[in-house]
Amino acid sequence: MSDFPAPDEIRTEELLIAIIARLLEGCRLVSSGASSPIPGGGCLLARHQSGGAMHVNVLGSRANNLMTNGGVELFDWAAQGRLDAFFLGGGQIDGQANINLVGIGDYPQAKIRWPGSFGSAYLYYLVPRVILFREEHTRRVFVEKVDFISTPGTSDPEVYRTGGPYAMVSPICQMGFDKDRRKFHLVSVHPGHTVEEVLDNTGFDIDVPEHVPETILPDRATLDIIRQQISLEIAECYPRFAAKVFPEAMNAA
Amino acid sequence: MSDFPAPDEIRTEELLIAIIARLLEGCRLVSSGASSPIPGGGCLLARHQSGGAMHVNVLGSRANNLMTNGGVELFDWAAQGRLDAFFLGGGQIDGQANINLVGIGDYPQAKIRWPGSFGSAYLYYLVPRVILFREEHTRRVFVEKVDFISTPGTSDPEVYRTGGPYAMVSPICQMGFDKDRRKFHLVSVHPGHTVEEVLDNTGFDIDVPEHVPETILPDRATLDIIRQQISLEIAECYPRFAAKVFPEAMNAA
Amino acid sequence: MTGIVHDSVDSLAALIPDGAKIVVPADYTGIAMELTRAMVRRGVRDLYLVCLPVTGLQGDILIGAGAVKTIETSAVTLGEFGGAPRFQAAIGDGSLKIKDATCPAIHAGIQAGQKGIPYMPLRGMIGSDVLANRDDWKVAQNPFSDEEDPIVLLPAIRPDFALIHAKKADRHGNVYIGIRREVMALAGASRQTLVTVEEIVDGNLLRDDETAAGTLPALYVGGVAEARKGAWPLAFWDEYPADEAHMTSYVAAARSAEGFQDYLDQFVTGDSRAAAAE
Amino acid sequence: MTGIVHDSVDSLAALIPDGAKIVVPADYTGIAMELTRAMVRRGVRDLYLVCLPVTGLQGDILIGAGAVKTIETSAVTLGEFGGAPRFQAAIGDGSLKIKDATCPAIHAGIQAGQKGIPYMPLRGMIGSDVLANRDDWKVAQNPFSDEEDPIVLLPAIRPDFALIHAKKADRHGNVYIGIRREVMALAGASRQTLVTVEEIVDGNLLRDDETAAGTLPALYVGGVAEARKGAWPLAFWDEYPADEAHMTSYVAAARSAEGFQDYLDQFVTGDSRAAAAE
Repeated sequence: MSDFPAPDEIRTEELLIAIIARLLEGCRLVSSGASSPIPGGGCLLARHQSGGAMHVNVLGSRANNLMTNGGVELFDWAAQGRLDAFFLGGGQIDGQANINLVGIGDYPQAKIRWPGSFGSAYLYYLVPRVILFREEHTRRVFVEKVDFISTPGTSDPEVYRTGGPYAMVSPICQMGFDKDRRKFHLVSVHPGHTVEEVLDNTGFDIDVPEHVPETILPDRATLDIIRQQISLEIAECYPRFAAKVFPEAMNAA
Repeated sequence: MSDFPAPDEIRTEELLIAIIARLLEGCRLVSSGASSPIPGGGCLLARHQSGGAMHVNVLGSRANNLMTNGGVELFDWAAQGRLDAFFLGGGQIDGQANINLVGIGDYPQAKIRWPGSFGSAYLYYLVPRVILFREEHTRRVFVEKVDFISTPGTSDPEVYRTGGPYAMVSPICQMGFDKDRRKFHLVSVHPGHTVEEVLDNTGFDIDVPEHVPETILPDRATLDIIRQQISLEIAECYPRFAAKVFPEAMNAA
Repeated sequence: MTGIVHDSVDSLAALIPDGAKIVVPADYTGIAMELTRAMVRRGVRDLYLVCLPVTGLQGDILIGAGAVKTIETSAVTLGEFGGAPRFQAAIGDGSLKIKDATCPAIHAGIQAGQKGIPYMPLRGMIGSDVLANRDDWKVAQNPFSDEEDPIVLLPAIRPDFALIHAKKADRHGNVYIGIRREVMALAGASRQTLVTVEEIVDGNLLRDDETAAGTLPALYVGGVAEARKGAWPLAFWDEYPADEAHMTSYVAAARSAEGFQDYLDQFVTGDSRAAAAE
Repeated sequence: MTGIVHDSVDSLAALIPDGAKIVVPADYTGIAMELTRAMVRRGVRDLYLVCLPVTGLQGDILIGAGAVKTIETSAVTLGEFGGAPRFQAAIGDGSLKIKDATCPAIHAGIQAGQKGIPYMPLRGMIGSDVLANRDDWKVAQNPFSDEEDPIVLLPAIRPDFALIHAKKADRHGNVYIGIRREVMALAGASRQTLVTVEEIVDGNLLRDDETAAGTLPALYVGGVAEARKGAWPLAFWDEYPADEAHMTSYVAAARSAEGFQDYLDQFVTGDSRAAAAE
């Protein structure tokens, strides 16, 4: 029997890392993107749990870099069908899983301009498990309809598309996406949060099953791995994040 | 005044190297192909004469390799418009400068099968100065019409073509090619050879001017450079060739 | 030997005429920041700026200085230091024409330039507003499919100049780029590559087995100049980290046009730069 | 740790089923000759053999042994040792289907495979009999030109296996390829890459700065086996030269089907190989 910690013993970042690792189970090659300590941590934990069978690329890492053919190689992996999972966020994400990384207001003279679409308008089509990840779960982010479609959540049948939204993970819940119905559904709510809170903070309609389970916490062994080992691996790329979330491990190292 | 050696002091290979170097004058980037000691020597001499301004790639050389992006880079140079000159031979070359590197008889079950077209069906279109070079000047090589067009000497106006035949060099003469008339013309005959010999050994019709000059020999200073310096550079890739043509230099080295 | 090594970064910047199409890489590749400042000093205008595939401080400074007419990029961001203030301002007031792209599309356009082909097909993008706003991109049927199979066609990008910062170059103009393979594509696609380096070294990088594989041959290079800490205040490879204090102060200053002008006066046209970089 | 390192080259050869589409590089890249002999020993049949962009002894032995149904190549030649005798014989008697190509067309097809795009346009070829005999290639108008501008479209090549010989690999399956950058394209285009190496080494090639840039990551690799002098009798990088005496005797033997069979009996299925390679 696994030994589970109490919910208040677990930091949100640790929980999110554990959820993401679970979503990556069975993948052969995964990569995190730029400025993504939690997805990166999820990848590293998933590799650990795979016994080293999983290939993990952490963008920006020296120790966990698998790209030796320049910045284009990640995209080539995706089109080759080699990249099983990737992560996308978005200034806005809407109920059809469309993502907006460009801005609010009329294009191009946006009222608020964000950096831009990065690789989203490509990877979302070609990576089977795209995990949508945001650390902010509000109606500002999860909108009815995005102002600009950096990349669409679904495509018409004639469009070549082997990838798409696989799950959505936020600090309060985990969702799934049904591409035929073009709609999200609630999978689980994290301990300490409620279905009502999810609905209050989500600007689009989602399917809610009669019984919504609580998100399964990582067991104590997993938590120890995250704190003692994954923390150090994350720190290589994300020292500020690691210092904030894993002060004990960082002080010990 | 330059000091010129007597014709019988010059080996044919040395003459051909000097002729080729002359044809490369003004180029910024040139490359020789596989198994091409004389074109390679011509490139190296041309670089020397350019005072080092010319970039020279000798295929198969370590000391004179400019390719750091794999075997495709030579072809990319050509399409980028960077490669000013290259060399092509052929089992058959015809009067319209078509080249056959594939075989004699019906395709694909040729009576005689040669290796294949290599990069000819591409470089001939994209390299402004393609120098046709054969060490055998016979009616077997220079035919009325090739059995298989590995690459055509000319193209219709709608075909993208920035390159093509610039000169033909053999052990007995040098020719030019008029792409509008689609026909070779005799430029000069090497010392010891005659116009009649050229015509007897060429299986297609060529334009012969009233006065055909004798090929200008390299002067003594150039010959010394070929023998004392270019010989050693050639020897890196082509030791057998260098030992045969430059025994003095090889023994001294 | 061929005049490829310039005495100063300003002399390198003088090669770039107004209206040039230039391409710059992402920060991890090595950014020619001192060359960028020299371009602002010389007052270059009307640039068409292509980013492979994104830009940061380099693009923001060029935009803020009024040097850029059009930008083609997948993102402009200062990363952990936040949004790019002059970029955001120029988008807001409509003074900058933007061609939003997605990273692999810019890679494909540059690779098409490198291969000397007029265009390259690429998956993805269909149904996005990125594609909807690019009238220079096309969608066509895949001619190798019997079924309906639309695919995006991206025209080749062939810049006049690629600008990079690298670790070292020799006097022949060969440049050590190490593992940064995207430089080969940038250089192949561009008419010429202008390079600043931490150090000009003796010898020939192409003839040394240890450096040859990671070397951009001089045949692509239009000019090289030494610029120690030439990527400052950005990080450069494993050589030096970003100047975090400077980046933070930049973000604060660049929030307003006036603050940005003060920044230029101090660190670009003024003489505080050398001291700050130490 | 993942069973990627095989105990024998024959175990690696057993991964390749009859009818597989395989791609092999040109001699300068590093030829897996011992793996080729193991494939002949196992009696592989009906291969579709793609050569990037040409082949030599490797192709000639596979063809002579009856392992190849179709070859796609820009040339088959033994270089300074002359024509490839079994290739020439198989062309002459019609037992080998050939798809003649030109070097950059195979590079482009493989690069299209690497980029996961269905095809790539390429200049040249129009008006050649190479193109005229390729019904799998197309010619289409350049959609970015207002004038008549036909261009060749080459379908992506996506082999089941790429076969290479390299200097070393680590136990994770990372392979050191040094300056042989075309291996990245081969590996990217192929479902998996099978590799023989002079030496299996400890450590992780990707984590060592000196080797990382020249390393093919294990994610592309389907299996590795140690094969000292694995390219014999061909030259391998700067490691060893071609065995000229052996090559000369091969050419003499392979002139006839019987002579070739004797050669196989002696050097491929027999046990003279190990001794000869020393």
